[in-house]
Amino acid sequence: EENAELLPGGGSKIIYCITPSTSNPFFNTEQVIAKEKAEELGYEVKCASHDDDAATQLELFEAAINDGAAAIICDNAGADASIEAVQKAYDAGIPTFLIDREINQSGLAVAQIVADNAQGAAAIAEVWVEAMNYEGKYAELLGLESDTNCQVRSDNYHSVIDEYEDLEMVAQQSANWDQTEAYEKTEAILQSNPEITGIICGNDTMACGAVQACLDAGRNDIKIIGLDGSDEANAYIKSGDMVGTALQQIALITEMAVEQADAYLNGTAPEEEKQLVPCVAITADNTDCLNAFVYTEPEAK
Amino acid sequence: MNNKKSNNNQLLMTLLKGRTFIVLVLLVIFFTIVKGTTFLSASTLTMVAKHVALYGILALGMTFVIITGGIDLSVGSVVGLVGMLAGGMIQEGITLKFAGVTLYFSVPVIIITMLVVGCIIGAVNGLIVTKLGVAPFIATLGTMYICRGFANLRSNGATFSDIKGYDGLGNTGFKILGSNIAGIPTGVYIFAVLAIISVIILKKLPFGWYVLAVGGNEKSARLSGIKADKIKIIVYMISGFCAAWVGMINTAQLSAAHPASGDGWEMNAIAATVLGGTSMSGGSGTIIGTVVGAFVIGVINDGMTMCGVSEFWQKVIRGLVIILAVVIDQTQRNLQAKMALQARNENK
Amino acid sequence: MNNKKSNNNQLLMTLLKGRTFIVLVLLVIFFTIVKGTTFLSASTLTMVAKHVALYGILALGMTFVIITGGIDLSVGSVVGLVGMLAGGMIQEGITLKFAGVTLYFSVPVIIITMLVVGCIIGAVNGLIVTKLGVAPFIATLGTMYICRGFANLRSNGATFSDIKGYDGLGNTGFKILGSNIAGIPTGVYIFAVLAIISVIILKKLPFGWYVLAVGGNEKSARLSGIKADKIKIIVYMISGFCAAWVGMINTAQLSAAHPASGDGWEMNAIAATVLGGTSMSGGSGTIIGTVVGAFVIGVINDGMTMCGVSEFWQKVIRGLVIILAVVIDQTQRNLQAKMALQARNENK
Amino acid sequence: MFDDPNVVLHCEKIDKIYPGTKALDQVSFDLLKGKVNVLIGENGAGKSTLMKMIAGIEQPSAGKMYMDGQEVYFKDTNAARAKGIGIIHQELSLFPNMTVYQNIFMGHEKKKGFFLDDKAHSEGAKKILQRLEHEIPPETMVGDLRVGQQQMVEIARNLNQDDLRVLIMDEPTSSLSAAEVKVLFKIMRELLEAGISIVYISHRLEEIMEIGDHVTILRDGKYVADADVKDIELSWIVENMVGKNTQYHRFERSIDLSKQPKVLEIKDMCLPKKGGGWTLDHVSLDLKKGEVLGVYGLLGAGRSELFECLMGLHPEHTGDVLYEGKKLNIKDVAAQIKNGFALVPEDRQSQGLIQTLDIGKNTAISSMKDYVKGLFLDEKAENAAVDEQIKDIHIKVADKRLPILSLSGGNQQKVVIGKGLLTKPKILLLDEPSRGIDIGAKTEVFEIIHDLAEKGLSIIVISSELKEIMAIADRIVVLSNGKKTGELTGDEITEDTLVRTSYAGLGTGRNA
Ligand SMILES: Nc1ncnc2c1ncn2[C@@H]1O[C@H](COP(=O)(O)OP(=O)(O)OP(=O)(O)O)[C@@H](O)[C@H]1O
Ligand SMILES: Nc1ncnc2c1ncn2[C@@H]1O[C@H](COP(=O)(O)OP(=O)(O)OP(=O)(O)O)[C@@H](O)[C@H]1O
Ligand SMILES: O[C@@H]1[C@H](O)[C@H](O)CO[C@H]1O
Ligand SMILES: [Mg+2]
Ligand SMILES: [Mg+2]
Repeated sequence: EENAELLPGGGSKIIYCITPSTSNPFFNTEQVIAKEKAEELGYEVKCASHDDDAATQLELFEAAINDGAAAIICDNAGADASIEAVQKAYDAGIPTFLIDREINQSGLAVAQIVADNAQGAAAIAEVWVEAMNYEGKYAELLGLESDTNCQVRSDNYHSVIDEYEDLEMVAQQSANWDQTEAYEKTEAILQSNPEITGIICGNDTMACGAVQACLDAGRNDIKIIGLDGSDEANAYIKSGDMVGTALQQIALITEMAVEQADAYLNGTAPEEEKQLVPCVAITADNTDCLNAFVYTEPEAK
Repeated sequence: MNNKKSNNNQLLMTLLKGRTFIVLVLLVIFFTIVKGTTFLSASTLTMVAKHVALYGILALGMTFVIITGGIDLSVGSVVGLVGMLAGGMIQEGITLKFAGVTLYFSVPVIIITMLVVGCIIGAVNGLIVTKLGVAPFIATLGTMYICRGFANLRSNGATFSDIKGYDGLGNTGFKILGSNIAGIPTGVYIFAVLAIISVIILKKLPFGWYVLAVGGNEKSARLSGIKADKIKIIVYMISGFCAAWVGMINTAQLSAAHPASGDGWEMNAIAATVLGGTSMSGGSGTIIGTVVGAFVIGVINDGMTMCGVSEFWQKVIRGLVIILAVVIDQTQRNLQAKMALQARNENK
Repeated sequence: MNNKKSNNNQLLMTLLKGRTFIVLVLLVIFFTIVKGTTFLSASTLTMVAKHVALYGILALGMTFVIITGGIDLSVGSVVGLVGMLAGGMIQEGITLKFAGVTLYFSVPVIIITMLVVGCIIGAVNGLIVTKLGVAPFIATLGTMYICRGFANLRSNGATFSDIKGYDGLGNTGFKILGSNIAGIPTGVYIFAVLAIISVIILKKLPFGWYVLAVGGNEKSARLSGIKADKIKIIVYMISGFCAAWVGMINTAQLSAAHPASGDGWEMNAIAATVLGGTSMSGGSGTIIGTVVGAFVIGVINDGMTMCGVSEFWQKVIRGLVIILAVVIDQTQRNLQAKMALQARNENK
Repeated sequence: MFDDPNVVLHCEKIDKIYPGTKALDQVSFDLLKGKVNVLIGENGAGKSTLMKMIAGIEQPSAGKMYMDGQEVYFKDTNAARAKGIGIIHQELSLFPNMTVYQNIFMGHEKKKGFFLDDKAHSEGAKKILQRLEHEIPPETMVGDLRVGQQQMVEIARNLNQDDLRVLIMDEPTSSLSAAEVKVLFKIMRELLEAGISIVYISHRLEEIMEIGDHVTILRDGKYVADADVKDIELSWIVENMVGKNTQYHRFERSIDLSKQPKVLEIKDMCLPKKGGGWTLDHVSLDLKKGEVLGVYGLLGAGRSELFECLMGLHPEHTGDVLYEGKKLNIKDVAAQIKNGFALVPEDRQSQGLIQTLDIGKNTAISSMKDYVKGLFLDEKAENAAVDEQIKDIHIKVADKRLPILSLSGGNQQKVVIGKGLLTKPKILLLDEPSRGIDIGAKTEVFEIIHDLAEKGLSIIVISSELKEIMAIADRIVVLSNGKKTGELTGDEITEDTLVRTSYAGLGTGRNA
């Protein structure tokens, strides 16, 4: 009887994996892992990118529905703007498994497996606050402001940092998740606010840009954090140019999504729709455990 | 006279006039072979039409602008801005602080307001181009930035979600723009109606011929009594009007308004227009051509996705198709001109 | 003759010739007032120059292209592609599968290879425009997609990070393109050298005349024995060459190559060029103007960031400044023409 | 073979086939050394095409060319130029965006090392212009020059070639004033003395008799006849050109103009020149119903501007315009068309035609509003009006849906006139209606003008050609330097008075 409530899928054995542009290694990992894992389980996989355009995403969902997709795994283009697409799939009887980013609606997706951005941001902020020695002026680089993660991360950074009166934010700029933009904005901020000793960044791509700008300015005293857990950021942490990042275990998340999709199509729904996968704070202490968004516990090594 | 040969020529001429249409047919055949008949199913074609409608509508307005020798880079941003304004009007209404009231509007009023907004932005583009003498590329690049800025400022970057209005406020029903009527997406109807109106405007009203004349030779057009500035301002208004429709349809389809919506869509619209045979240097172009051009882009996009072509290869292929389709169009056009000339001499 | 009046006129003429320069000076004064003298400090100016260098170099090539009446939308993608190719050559070398060897190249070889790549892409653009007769906007829109696709395909979307080569492989030193020499960023030197070369090409070599001639009246140019197609192909090659430099400088500055790098930079380059007084319809333009135009954009960007203006207002202001600066340029140009005429009549 | 010392270049049975047209059909032609070789024929006879072969702009489909006893083949203009052949094109081929000296030296720049030597350019340009008696500052932008001055620059470009052997001049005088033509002829004689051979193409027959040595006539792409100028008369040329003798005759009027009411009065029309002075300086004139008023003057006299003011193109003009005694408020072209004015502008290609539209639409575009039924264009009404117009003024078209450029120059001009007439004007303004069309077409255009006037249309015609204006106009107003310097009727109209009054407005600075 329970099975009767399950969505049947579109009839084929195709899994669609729809993500933002894979020119970000983070999303590339999603597609690579999804493909590997699902092919292993006997599915055909089609990957597509919505480039953070909700309209394109809707089009891709519709293409998947038309193609009779068995399931859709999606890193979506906006918590609100994506609801309609997931609804469409739901109406067509195709289960959607959301990864990385959630949507502001429950009951549509079979699973929303997301990295706990709030927890991750707070965790790495703790590390940063300590590295700052609880005082000093700092700047913040925001991501694309129309992206939900941007706000969540910023809010949680501040939930920790704002506890300390001696930490003062003197500049806040958006660098749209982009490395060159982060590099140039950091340079400009260093000009107008040379007194800063820390920069908090909404993701690792921007953090890498900020690190490089500080290095070029000879400012290796500046404490920088990011969020993602990319190998590039990891390298900077290793070399001591970055304080840390929060790893979103995207490889794990994607694997979970594929496995749950397979199980679902075979009749078993996941227990919970919302599944938070904790972020791991990466610091100089555990850089060796990180590779390609996969975290291997130190004792397991 | 050799009657058979002349008949053959006629057939060839008719085929040649179909130019881009041939490309479209070839693409459909190709994807049908690769994907099997699913690609030719009614549901797939409806889907393609729905997707095409968005930049197709933009391309309709763009066709008018490009025929006059202009270009409108702002349409993508207008899509975003209109979406945010419409979303805001439904979700939040308009608050008159001094009176302490918030007004909620019915959907028809909202639609009309948005169309007016589109026209106003178009008029601003047109005025900058004609009265200030700024090149269309730059003028509309400027308004592109400005509109995108305001789209974001409207909500400070946030998304208006779950746009459906409240029965009590009498502002429900916006969703109709993004759903189906008798199994066909509303956007497709709107596209069809706007396309038909555009054909009529371009071919059956003096205004259309004025547009073609201004693009063909502005000076001659002025001396023929055509108010070239007025014509230009109106074409940008048409373009803004079309973009406003797309902004609303898109918002209704997503049930959400996102300030980054429409980013870069102007390029799709321009590509569709040029694929349809409208010349970038102005003076010639047809609406039918633009519709076919929009379908070419739509079929490639959906076809490649359904074939599982990777994002990166899609980019490469899109670039190649744009260039190739224009080359084919041009070659056929030359051939056609040559044949027309020949025909004339034979008739002498 | 009234000598004093004539002197006054001269002064005014000189001022007017500075057109966009006045806008630049006003902007600097504005930001200095708002930000205090930090804005006028050597280090801030160096930084602005460094940022300006990137799209400034793109704008140099763009100036040649636009003077011939063309446009090059592909430069942003070339920046991305060249970055990826250079990054890949340093990190991974080039593997010859059949021979089972991997070749690592020294930095000068890499630089030259990248410049050749830029020129080849430019040549392809030029050939599509001249030999296939595709409008420049469409031709380069096509190659824009294609290059971006290949930039991503090079690493399948991944970033090449920590690009510094290995001493053992003899390929270190690339970083120099992104660091300082005697306190001044290398990019600024390259910008300066390329700008000077560009001035010489445009003003002191017959080729420069040919570029202006082709843009001014292509048919006459052909009749004068100028190989217009060749000239056009070369200007696109120059543009590709400039884009290749930017691709390398950007990669070196970031010590990383990202396939999405340079996305949308073509618009900055075009804006800088037009702000500098180059006419979108071809036939006129100066390198000095373009350099000033690039600085206008740079000063706005950095100035607004340093003043903490929000991203969204930055967009709005950027749009306004682009339009206003072009309007001011145009007004002054008209005034200047009027005065020239007056002077001529007085001399009669 | 073909090494006649008196012949610089010999063309042997040249064919040129354009898609569907045979522009040249087995044409043989001797270019005589040190002579002015005149080439003459109706529009489309193939004159320019033959010259394009010689100058290497295009290549013959068949046939050969010889120089100095050797066969030559010019694959481009550079190849022809290397053999000392220069050409002044029928259409100005200048760079408006560049300076006078850049234009003059384009294609054969002087260099110092790798770099351009602008000082040499500037000095060289000055010298050549001095020789042409046009001392235009070499740094001036060509776009800022008057058409006549531009024509001089075009000529100067060719004089600049050191090893010049043959100079082809394809209608160089079509926009020159009488005085400027004189200077040109002087230069041509100097060139002849220097051993340079000239090919001269013009539709102005008087000029040919004055400057030509040897005439070759083409018709329909074929050679017709050739002769030394001293052996022939004008009538011989005309006969051979068109097959019949058509001299202009003075048109006889059937209406008594003295009894006709005034329809148009212009009072004290002034138009300030950009940067001081007047383009139109208190010009007053009037026009009667059914009258053909000629406006004669030198290049730059302000004639076109007079028309432009009447059409509302210069809102800054002052003075009153009265139509049937009522003062007009001149707003813009559309309003003036409504007020009953129609203009046939002087430059057919850039001001008259819309090249991307077909013949029918070009004819109908100004009067489009008249064919609207309800909201929509009534194509039947439009077609009927266009067809009638085509018939009325005898436009030779196979199908009105063909591109406008498929018509010959004369027929294109008729389309522009037809467009004006379809607006049902009360006053027709014709600016150089015969410019660049052949003698047959000209006669037809004049007949049209005459017929229209007979039907009661009031017409003002600008023309620079004395014979024409004298034949067609009932009365002639002369403008000189923006001022009205004469108004002649009946027997007062003589070539002598016209020329004298046309210089009357110039200061002492310029010699007449
Ligand atoms: N590029 C072309 N393509 C097709 N037909 C052409 C082309 N150029 C010229 N013709 C045709 O060739 C014929 C000869 O033209 P040409 O220009 O030589 O005449 P012309 O004697 O110089 O006339 P005009 O006195 O008007 O200058 C005309 O019928 C013309 O339409
Ligand atoms: N756009 C302009 N700017 C400045 N001066 C101009 C402009 N157009 C015309 N003029 C000047 O106005 C005067 C009158 O020119 P106009 O064209 O009316 O002469 P015209 O008698 O019609 O001669 P034609 O038609 O034979 O060339 C000339 O001195 C000319 O240089
Ligand atoms: O989580 C992802 C990554 O952080 C990426 O870098 C930007 O988009 C966010 O949503
Ligand atoms: Mg000719
Ligand atoms: Mg005139």
